[in-house]
Amino acid sequence: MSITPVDIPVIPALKRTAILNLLSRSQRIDGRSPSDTRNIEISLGVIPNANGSAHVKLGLTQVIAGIKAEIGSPFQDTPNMGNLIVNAEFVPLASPTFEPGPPDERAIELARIIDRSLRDVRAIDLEKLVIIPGRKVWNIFIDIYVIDHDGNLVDASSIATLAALLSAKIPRASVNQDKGEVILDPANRDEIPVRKRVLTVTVAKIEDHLVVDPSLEEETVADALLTIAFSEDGLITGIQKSGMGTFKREHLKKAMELAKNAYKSYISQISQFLVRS
Amino acid sequence: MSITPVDIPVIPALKRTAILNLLSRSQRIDGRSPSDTRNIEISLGVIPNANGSAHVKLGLTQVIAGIKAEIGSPFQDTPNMGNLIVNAEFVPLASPTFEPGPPDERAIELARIIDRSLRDVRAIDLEKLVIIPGRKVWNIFIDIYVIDHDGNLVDASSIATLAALLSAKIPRASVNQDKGEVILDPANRDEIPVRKRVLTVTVAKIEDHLVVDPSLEEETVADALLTIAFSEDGLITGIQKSGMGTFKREHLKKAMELAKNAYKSYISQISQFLVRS
Amino acid sequence: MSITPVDIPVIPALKRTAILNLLSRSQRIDGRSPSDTRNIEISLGVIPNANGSAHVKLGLTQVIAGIKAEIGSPFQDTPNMGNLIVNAEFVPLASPTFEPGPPDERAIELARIIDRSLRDVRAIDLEKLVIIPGRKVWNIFIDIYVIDHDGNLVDASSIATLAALLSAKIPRASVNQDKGEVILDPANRDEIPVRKRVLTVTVAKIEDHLVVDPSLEEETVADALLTIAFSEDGLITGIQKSGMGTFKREHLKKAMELAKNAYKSYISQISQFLVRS
Amino acid sequence: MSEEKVEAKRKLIEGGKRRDGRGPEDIRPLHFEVRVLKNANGSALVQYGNTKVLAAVYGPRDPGARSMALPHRAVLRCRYHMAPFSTHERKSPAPSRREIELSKVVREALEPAVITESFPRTAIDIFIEVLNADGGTRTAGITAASLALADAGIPMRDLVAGIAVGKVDGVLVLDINEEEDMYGEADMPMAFMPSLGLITLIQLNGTLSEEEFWSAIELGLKGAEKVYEAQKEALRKRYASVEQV
Amino acid sequence: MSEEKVEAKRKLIEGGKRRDGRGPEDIRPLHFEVRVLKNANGSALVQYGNTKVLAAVYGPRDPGARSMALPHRAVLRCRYHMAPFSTHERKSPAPSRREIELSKVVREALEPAVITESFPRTAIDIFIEVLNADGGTRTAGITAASLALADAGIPMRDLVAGIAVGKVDGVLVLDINEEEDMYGEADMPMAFMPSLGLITLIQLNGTLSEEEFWSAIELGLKGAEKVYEAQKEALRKRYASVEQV
Amino acid sequence: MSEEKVEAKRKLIEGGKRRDGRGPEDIRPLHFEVRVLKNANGSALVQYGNTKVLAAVYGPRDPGARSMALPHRAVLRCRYHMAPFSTHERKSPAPSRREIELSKVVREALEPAVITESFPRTAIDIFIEVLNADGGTRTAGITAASLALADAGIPMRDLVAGIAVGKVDGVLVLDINEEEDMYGEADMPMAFMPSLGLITLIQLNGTLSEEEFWSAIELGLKGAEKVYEAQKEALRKRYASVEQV
Repeated sequence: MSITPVDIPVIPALKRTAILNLLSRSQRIDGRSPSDTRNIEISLGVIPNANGSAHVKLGLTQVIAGIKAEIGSPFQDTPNMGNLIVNAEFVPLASPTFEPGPPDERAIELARIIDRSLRDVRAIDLEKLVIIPGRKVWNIFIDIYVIDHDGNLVDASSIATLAALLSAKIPRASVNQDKGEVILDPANRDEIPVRKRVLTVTVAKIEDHLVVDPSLEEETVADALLTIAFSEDGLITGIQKSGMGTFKREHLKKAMELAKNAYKSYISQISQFLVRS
Repeated sequence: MSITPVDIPVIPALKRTAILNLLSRSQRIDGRSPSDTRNIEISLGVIPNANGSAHVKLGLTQVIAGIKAEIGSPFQDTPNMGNLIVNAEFVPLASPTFEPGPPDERAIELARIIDRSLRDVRAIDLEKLVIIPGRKVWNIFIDIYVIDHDGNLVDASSIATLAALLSAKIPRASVNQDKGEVILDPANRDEIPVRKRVLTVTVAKIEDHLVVDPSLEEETVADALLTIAFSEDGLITGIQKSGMGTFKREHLKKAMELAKNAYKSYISQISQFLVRS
Repeated sequence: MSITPVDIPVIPALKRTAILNLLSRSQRIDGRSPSDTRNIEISLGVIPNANGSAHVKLGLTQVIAGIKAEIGSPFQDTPNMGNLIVNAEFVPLASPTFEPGPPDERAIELARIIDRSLRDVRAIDLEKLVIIPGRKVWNIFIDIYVIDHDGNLVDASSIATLAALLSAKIPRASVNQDKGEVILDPANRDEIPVRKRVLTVTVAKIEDHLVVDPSLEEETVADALLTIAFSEDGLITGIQKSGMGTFKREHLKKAMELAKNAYKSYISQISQFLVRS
Repeated sequence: MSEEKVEAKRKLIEGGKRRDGRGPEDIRPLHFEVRVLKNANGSALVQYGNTKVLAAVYGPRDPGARSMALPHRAVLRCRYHMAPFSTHERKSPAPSRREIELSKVVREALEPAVITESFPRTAIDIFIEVLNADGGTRTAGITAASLALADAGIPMRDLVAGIAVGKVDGVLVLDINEEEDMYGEADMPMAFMPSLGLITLIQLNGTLSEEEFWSAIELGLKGAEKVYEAQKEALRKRYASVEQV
Repeated sequence: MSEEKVEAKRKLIEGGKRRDGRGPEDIRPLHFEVRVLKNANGSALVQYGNTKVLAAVYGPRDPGARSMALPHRAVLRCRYHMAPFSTHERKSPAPSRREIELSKVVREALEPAVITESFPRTAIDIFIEVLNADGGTRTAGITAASLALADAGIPMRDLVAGIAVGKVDGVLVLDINEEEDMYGEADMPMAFMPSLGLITLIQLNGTLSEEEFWSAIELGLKGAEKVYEAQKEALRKRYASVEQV
Repeated sequence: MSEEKVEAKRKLIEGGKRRDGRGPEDIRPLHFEVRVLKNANGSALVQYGNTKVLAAVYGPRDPGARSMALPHRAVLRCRYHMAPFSTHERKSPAPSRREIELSKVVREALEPAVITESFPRTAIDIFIEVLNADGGTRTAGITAASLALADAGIPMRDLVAGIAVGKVDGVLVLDINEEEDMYGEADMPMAFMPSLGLITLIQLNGTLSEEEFWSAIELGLKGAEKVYEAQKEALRKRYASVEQV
């Protein structure tokens, strides 16, 4: 059962009015213009036990993505492909609205948005993750851990995922032909075969105003959000509308323009993490 | 924990009195006599993705049974038998007293009554469902989906199960002797080996009155229900008393007579679905 | 989430005062001295379907331990060891504070205390439980069933576990060299390879008083409990502090002395069950 | 531990005797004991041969959640549960579908006996723990629960006596054990309020002709009378021992 | 039952026709029926070809738990659920992550249409059961739920019409079925309140250029109009039949 | 990822040095930082070498369910949880039995320090997330939680300082890491309120003689003093930085 949220922190009517007044002058409550994204800070390798990891701050939102590579079996119908498993946890230390327990619909939706943004465009070349065809493949787990929620968790997670993937190293696997066993060589570590750099951009609609990279305050008064995933070659690789409101076609047009620009802003801010060492 | 039901819709005292007054004259509130079953409508093949399916209306009660055949492994102690798995879902669209979530005790009881009515009398010849002894067998899943609850879900489910089983087709399975792999031939479809046609009949006891095929109103005022399963050769293949009341021996005698007649009434109403094409 | 208990039966202030007054004179409310353990009664073999079983009464606390031996696979990283699995159920018939449902934190803590007391000291020689190295081993399940809670469940469980283990018999397993199958010989039954007899002793701290083998009344007013596991060669094989209070070093010293004596008292009371037939 | 199955299909009745030496209409040794636990308001330990069941009753008590109460009567809350060590293969402690169904049919077998109208807005909790399973555990559970209810001082219309009739090698037998259940043709658990002549539980797993069914009912009634006597005896014993104090 | 996959990668469009004979902009036969259940306050059965979805609405009703109510509006509670037999491989009845996500996006696609302000402190329950899945089940579910809401007499700003656009063999097609979804390049489910010109759902799984995206939106709008007409017709039919009574 | 185990049983102490270069009584580099999160009322990030734990405190706040409140004090609600990527083999996100036990012992190690009587009928929520596990995660968690409580302004009798003592190759060592835990003879986690001389946590996994036990206690106390100094320093730093504003 998905239920209309009843525990949303109440935004005082005054605050709502303030946000809307500012927006009518193309200003935002934190001083940004509608097309401005927040500042991004990235720390790589924060989780020594992970194959790759990134701690991302997008404004005051904080997300950690950890990559684990484990040897497993392929699915019967894809014997020549490794597996990608994306999971997100909204742990209760990140927000008073998060509860302990199994992932709620928001965490599941986020994980599935990230998963879809990568999967169909084949952002990761799963065919290169086969060790013994039909028998042994790499399972790549992407675990997204939200630790402080100040809005736009999807983009923060998308940035953390990409940075963690690009910095990850997995031990080289070979096969002992006699015994058919997998041998791991921790001295030689390979990269994860990332074919395309994909990032999401989220735009919030507040009445007839559109803003990118919404803060929590903005999300709370927004009618709806639109997340668009772009790959580096300009294709759209995923879309998700969320929230209880609607979009007109003219909103979509404006949102698309804002998103394309914000994509460039994200990319330029994180460019030093997009080149591999 | 099984708990005395607390959410039963309250039957107004007047309605209860009306039901009892009528019964004292051998009449029922919907115009039937105590021995009358309701009208049965069956639609076969309503679920194209199932191997067999039947949508049954018993009065205003509606049930869908879907049969899926999947290849699986036999249990270790029955290497030469396929498996029969009966599951029932009381989805919340069927009644205000059904909740989303895992099957509650009523759904589990229903599935187990249907299962037992078929299993010990070997209504389905599970030995004929072996593909490779000890290794590959057919798993026959019977999924019972209650979509509108107007009383006597057990008989409606039993009718739907029998109709779905008799109309089901499974692809012919053979074994590639070289590779030991199972090959399915979708062009040649086999029937499910039904050895005996089994149906349940449910009788409700309302004070000292007994009525067959109770409606929801009758169930709500009934002391107890008695379900008896019969196979076509006249054997009793299962019994279940349910409800919070009791039976005297004379009630059982009368219930047995009513049930035997109702069995014939069910069979005659659905006879065109009992012959295989 | 572990939550400060809110459903503890309220001990009347008078009772608390009475317990403390008596303790100030080194007396306990049930007539024992601080160093007295309660009477122990043991019945062996109470569960015919188990490989070993013991019903233990420690005062009015009652616990049943049942041992089941089943053939399973070893863990990949311990191919030459059987497995020990300890589970505890606090079933609701034992106390008004126990709820139906999956084991709560108290039951899990108890099972893990018993498990740890046995595991690292290798009280059971798991290497002797291998049938086919890397493929077939004995899984030893210790199931602890608390049926009446009058305090000190850990020691009652520890005693029941040891008595059940020492009295257990498992069928002799051999391997059919042709087929590689395991053959069980129910006529020849082996003992479980217990290397060391381990028992826990629990001491309660009530303000500055320390008492062994606390009753439920004493536990309810206690600040904290300290459980110490000893093996027969005098080693400490496990410790657990529980409860919301603290210990000073001098409390620990006194608790250790009390525990060592109580260990001897337990052992002497159950000595006839420590020799194998 | 499936070695037990090796000897399957051996005859279950030879020379008029069942494999454990009983005649078809013999009940296994009954051992009933009341007030075996300190904390519960009522409790009983019940054995039919190697079938061993413990029952405890708490209540009438506050049902906790308001939504679980009824204004005109107590609600019964009943759990039939098997200890992991009670079965040949270790049973997972999570409730199985079978235990969920049996909790319901056991509750419905006890409901008519309890005078719930005496305690509106309360709950009476009935916990049944199968300690060792050798056939007839649900009926032993009903017998035990009914003793525990009486021990808790809860007013009842009658005790409920449980007994299973089976059909093995074509013969109707009383109080079937697990082997007879597994390799027999039918298992028909029943429960009665004997002095009122009322049936509170009847199930059939397996196949009977109608004639056999009626004979099985009569055989069950006969068995239930014996169980009933043993129940009353256990309560008398308990009552006497309290008197002596 | 994976034999269906044997023929994968066969061309999905040949000679301008899709494998089921449709042109790129053809919708499958629509069959909508309202008030198909007795108990629910509103219900509808919706078919797009072999995709078959049942929806029922209960409410506005007491939300049960106080903590689930809002002082100024009704809450919607929505479950998208697939029957175990609805898919090629039997689906476990436990809710999958996909069903949990879709319950949310479907609810959010219906929220803007329902005039929830009319029923403060109540809940409106929307149950969607996928009976047979052949692509487009979430959009068919939205269409069905919106009919069931109307049937329940709940005031709405507009009906919500759901439709999926896909890209297969490089061509944008309307109302994709499962085969096209599985082997195609993109699936873009959408929902509209057609007379208000509002989009209430849009998702994209797969890859589109921006140009294709805008064309897909237009194609979806065109399809939604047809769905909308069929919805109104189904309600008219129901209304007429009531009139006749 | 079990390649780490290949070198098992190699000596853990050689020439008086542990494999990471420490002497037996050396603590790993400590890095404590307070107020690292915006939303929580208090928070701290704590590192003992590669063991990295984040703690946050919410409250005192409304406990939500009435049944979770106490009339004379606040209740503590504590969760010790490991991130899936924190361990060598990915940890399933569902709480393990170990995490359930540790949530309890961690809560019981913090209870005596919090002056809960100041906030009757409220709840104080303590969330501990293990981000990277290299031994001593529960004791690091206690250290972090106690800093987060202080950061949230909750009155405390003392800070709680956690530290683990181990026995490896027959030698007692302070602050054991995961390798030493796995291949050593004993792990004894402890927590202290140092200025009050009170022990709030003590567990032993493994085997010690009584003499070793007393030495381990003293060694633990010594380590806890160092942790305590670092805690006070982290709070001073935070306090100073606030002052500067």
